Amino acid sequence: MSELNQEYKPLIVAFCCNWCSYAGADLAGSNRLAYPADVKIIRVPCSCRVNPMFILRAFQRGADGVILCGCHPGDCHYTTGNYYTRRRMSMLFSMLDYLGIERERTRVEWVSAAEGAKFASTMNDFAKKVASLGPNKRLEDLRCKP
Amino acid sequence: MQTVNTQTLIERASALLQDGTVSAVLGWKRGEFDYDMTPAVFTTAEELAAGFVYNDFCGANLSKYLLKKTREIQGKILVFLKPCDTYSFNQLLTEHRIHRENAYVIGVPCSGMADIHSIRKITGEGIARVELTEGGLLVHTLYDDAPVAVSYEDAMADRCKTCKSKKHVAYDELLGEEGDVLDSHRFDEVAKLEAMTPDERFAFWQGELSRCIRCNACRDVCPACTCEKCVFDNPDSGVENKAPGGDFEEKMFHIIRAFHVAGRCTDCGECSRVCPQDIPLHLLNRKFISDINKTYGEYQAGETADQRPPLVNFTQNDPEPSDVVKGGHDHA
Amino acid sequence: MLKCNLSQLDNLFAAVAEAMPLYLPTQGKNGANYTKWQAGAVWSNTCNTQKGPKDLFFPQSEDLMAFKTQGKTIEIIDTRNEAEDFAVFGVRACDVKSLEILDRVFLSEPKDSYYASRREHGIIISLACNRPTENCFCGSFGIDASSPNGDVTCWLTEDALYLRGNTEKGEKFMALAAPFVTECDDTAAEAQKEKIQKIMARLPLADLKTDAFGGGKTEEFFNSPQWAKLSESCLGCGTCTFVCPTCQCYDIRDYKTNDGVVRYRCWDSCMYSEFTRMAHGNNRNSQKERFRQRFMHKLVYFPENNDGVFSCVGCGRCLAKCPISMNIVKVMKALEGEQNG
Amino acid sequence: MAELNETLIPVVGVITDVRIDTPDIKTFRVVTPEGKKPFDHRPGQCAMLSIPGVGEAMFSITSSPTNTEFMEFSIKKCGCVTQWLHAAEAGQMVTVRGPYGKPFPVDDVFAGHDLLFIAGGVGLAPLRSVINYCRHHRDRYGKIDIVYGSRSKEDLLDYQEIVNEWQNDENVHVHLTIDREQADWDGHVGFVPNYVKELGFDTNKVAVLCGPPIMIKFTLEGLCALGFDKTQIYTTLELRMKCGVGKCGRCNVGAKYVCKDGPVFRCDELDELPGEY
Repeated sequence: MSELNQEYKPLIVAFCCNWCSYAGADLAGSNRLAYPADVKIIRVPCSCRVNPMFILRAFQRGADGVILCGCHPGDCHYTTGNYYTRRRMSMLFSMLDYLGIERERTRVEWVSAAEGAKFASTMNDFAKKVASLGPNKRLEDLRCKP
Repeated sequence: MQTVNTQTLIERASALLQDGTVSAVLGWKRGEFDYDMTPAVFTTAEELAAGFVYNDFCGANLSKYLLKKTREIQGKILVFLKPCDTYSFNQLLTEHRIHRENAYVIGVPCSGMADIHSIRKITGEGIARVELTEGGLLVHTLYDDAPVAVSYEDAMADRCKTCKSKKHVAYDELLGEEGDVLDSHRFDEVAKLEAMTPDERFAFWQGELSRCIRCNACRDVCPACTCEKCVFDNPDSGVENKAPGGDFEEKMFHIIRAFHVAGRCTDCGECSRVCPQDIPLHLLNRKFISDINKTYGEYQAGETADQRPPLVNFTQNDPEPSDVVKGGHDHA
Repeated sequence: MLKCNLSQLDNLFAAVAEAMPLYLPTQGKNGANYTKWQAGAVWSNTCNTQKGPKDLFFPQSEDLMAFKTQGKTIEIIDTRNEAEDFAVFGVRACDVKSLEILDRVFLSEPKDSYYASRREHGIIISLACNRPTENCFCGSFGIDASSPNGDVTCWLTEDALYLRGNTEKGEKFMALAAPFVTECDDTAAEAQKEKIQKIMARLPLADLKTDAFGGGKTEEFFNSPQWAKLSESCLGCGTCTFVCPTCQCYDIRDYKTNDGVVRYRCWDSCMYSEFTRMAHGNNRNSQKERFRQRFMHKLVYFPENNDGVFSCVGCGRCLAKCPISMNIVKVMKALEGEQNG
Repeated sequence: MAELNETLIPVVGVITDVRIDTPDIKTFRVVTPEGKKPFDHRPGQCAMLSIPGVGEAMFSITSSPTNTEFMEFSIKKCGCVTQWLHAAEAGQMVTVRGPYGKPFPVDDVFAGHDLLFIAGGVGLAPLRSVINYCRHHRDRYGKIDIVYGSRSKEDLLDYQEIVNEWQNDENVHVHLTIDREQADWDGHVGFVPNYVKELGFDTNKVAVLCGPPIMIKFTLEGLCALGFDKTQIYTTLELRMKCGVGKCGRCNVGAKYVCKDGPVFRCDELDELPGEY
């Protein structure tokens, strides 16, 4: 099983806020810090733009893990956006857990524009955790499977 | 058994119609049987006398009808609200969804409403007549010669067994005695689910939600679901859907619906009452309520009409999602 | 007439299920529903199932075809499969009749091949109702609950199930049942029939009349002031239409999968606000109009187009399920009362 | 199963030509990938066009049945399917199924009669098919009058065809009108219903009406004032449709389904139906 898991490359969707985390991802790239190629970044104006439906939709369309990155609390470009994100995602992730969906499949991480290394290590760590869970079976839409 | 009866309410409503305080009355209309009342509007004392009824089967929460009624009515509409309904009423006021000046609220005490489904579980199908007596209900079936006695406790709707409050939080006039907020143990069922393993929880919800037929009754009855156009009806939302196309769609619908009312749901229990497939939808809403209470402090939606719901609020020291979703069990 | 002792019934089910999928009512969390028989399943004789057998012939959601698109080109893929033989046991008289009503819609030209295929391969084993509920009023629509149609008709007594094959398809089932049944005369079944008829006569809704309704009555009822009152508290949900065994309205929608498009159809409800909405308007804008459509269709429009047959079988599901207890019986009585009074 | 015919399964069509008719109406020419006409139809019948993933919608076939080469649809930009179509270029495939509905009674009721066609805006689209059919079988009909109006000159559908072909036909009289004065317009100005009254037709003919509901309402009144009987007047209806064959249950007006019993109705038949259209 562990061998299989090493082979298995999970599909990760990362919602990154335009002002901090996306720039952080950029920095990780320009510093040649490696993170898995199966992390698909979706740029959003602010982490609080991420509607819970986006997260479910990502799982429906084949994501095995969804991570949401934004500015550190207090640093939001729009002053308070990420405070709302924090509450919303706390509640949503708790609900997903309640429905029996593995909680390691979802994560919120605050990554600033200067934290290229944190971005890379976060993605590496998240991808590893999700890989150990195997493919997402509990929030999949069979119609989207090949 | 309810402490106020049909006659008391008709008399009061007729008087208010007569003196011009109100121009219409929102209540319940007698049905074919003893238990199938339909919410209805009455405009004259004759109409009230002919069809108005109030008894243990008048469980429907009338507050949502005020959305439309208080906007279209000339004058005031009288509405009878049970304690739990007044929370919905307040919440609707908070969100500026009803015109307060066009509503005249009479709070009616409630000792718990009976539910025909609870009774059927005891007596079986074929209920010819239900007699309300001092000691309980006497259910006459089509098949047994002797009526079956059912206690009020057993006949009660599930939501009433964990009633959170007998206190009216909004009214213009109150009939009977004011009650208290109760220590209801309504989160026990949530805690029971939380104590399960993720696999068990998944199996439980998969079993429940897979019965969903997407009739939208839960949404349409919900006093917190007041959007002019629901995302699930909006072709531009990308999630518009009519039928459960697969397991995913049902989960998506119910998670998102519960999320949209999180912090605004007063836990009136209408969603579970109307579900034709008997899905315990209130357990989703209660999970949010319980999480909000634990994470951001006790909050009861609708307690007053000027609260800021917790999900459109924040503090700088809120816990991180990773700290909130903790405990439970590790996945194998 | 054949007789199967109740002790043999599970063996009979097992033998049939061996040969083809067998669906029958079993008790679930929310009451009885049709499920596929598996070893250990317990058949439920409760009257009636929460939903009818409609789903087995006209599922709530089914794929019609698929498309592959690339640039400007489109390829249509016919994904239809011929249905396999299957049997449905325990179908009540009302539900058998409801299928005949669906036939009038789906089997009229041009035939709906999806429905037709399932209908052709489905064997209906009907069962007389020993314990109808207070919500039942099939008699009002001329349905005899003591003697349902179907490919095979069954009667249940204290100790045995009596079977009568009606059609060639039914004989297929009878052949599978053969090892578990014995020949008998119809005394027991006739006695059971009589018993049921007596019960039917004293049901609370037994005197509900349909005479006032039927084709050609549009003018009489369409502008009735009753509609506003009746529909006043309607939530506009789809419960009544989805539990109704004769409601057949559907929507056709496209679903974009990750590598193509699936065109599927799903049940739709005339109670929904966008049912008739077009880009430039909606001809049924209020819930009153939508509510009226549903009942006018069942009581006037459908009979007008179908030799006087109503699109209601009196199964009572909408009575049991409507969140606000508004239903066809109340509608009929109100409209009829208005006419008489 | 595959051999079983299924009306819901369409055939592929290719848009070979897109003609810009007015600022919001384009006419699409559709053939099969083999270059043939997708199927035969009668004047007034409709077809379901769809773009997989976008949706399916019912359109009247605007080319005449006598055209055996291709099919044309004049489509106004309105909802999501039409918007998508308006963005399409030649070579784009669509799917098409039909024909659906009851056609105009061109071979019996119309035969031997003078005809009066009255259209407003995109309402000319369904009439174009029948007008061209009658023009093709010119000897079967008497005098043909066509009253057509739109908001402006630019909004007149098939303007080139009207001016270059219809007006040159013998015994075909075209009366054009636009709602408001316009610099390069020396024709009639005014609304269709008034123009019809001004023109004052004799009643010994069959009239066919199509256009926005408000235009139909007033034109109908005008025709009746001129002495027309409703049994002489035909029109077409449009409601939301999904199946096209009277099964999906949404396009009914009373007991009639627009997709199956319509879209062509005689005006006295419409009076029998509840006013839910």
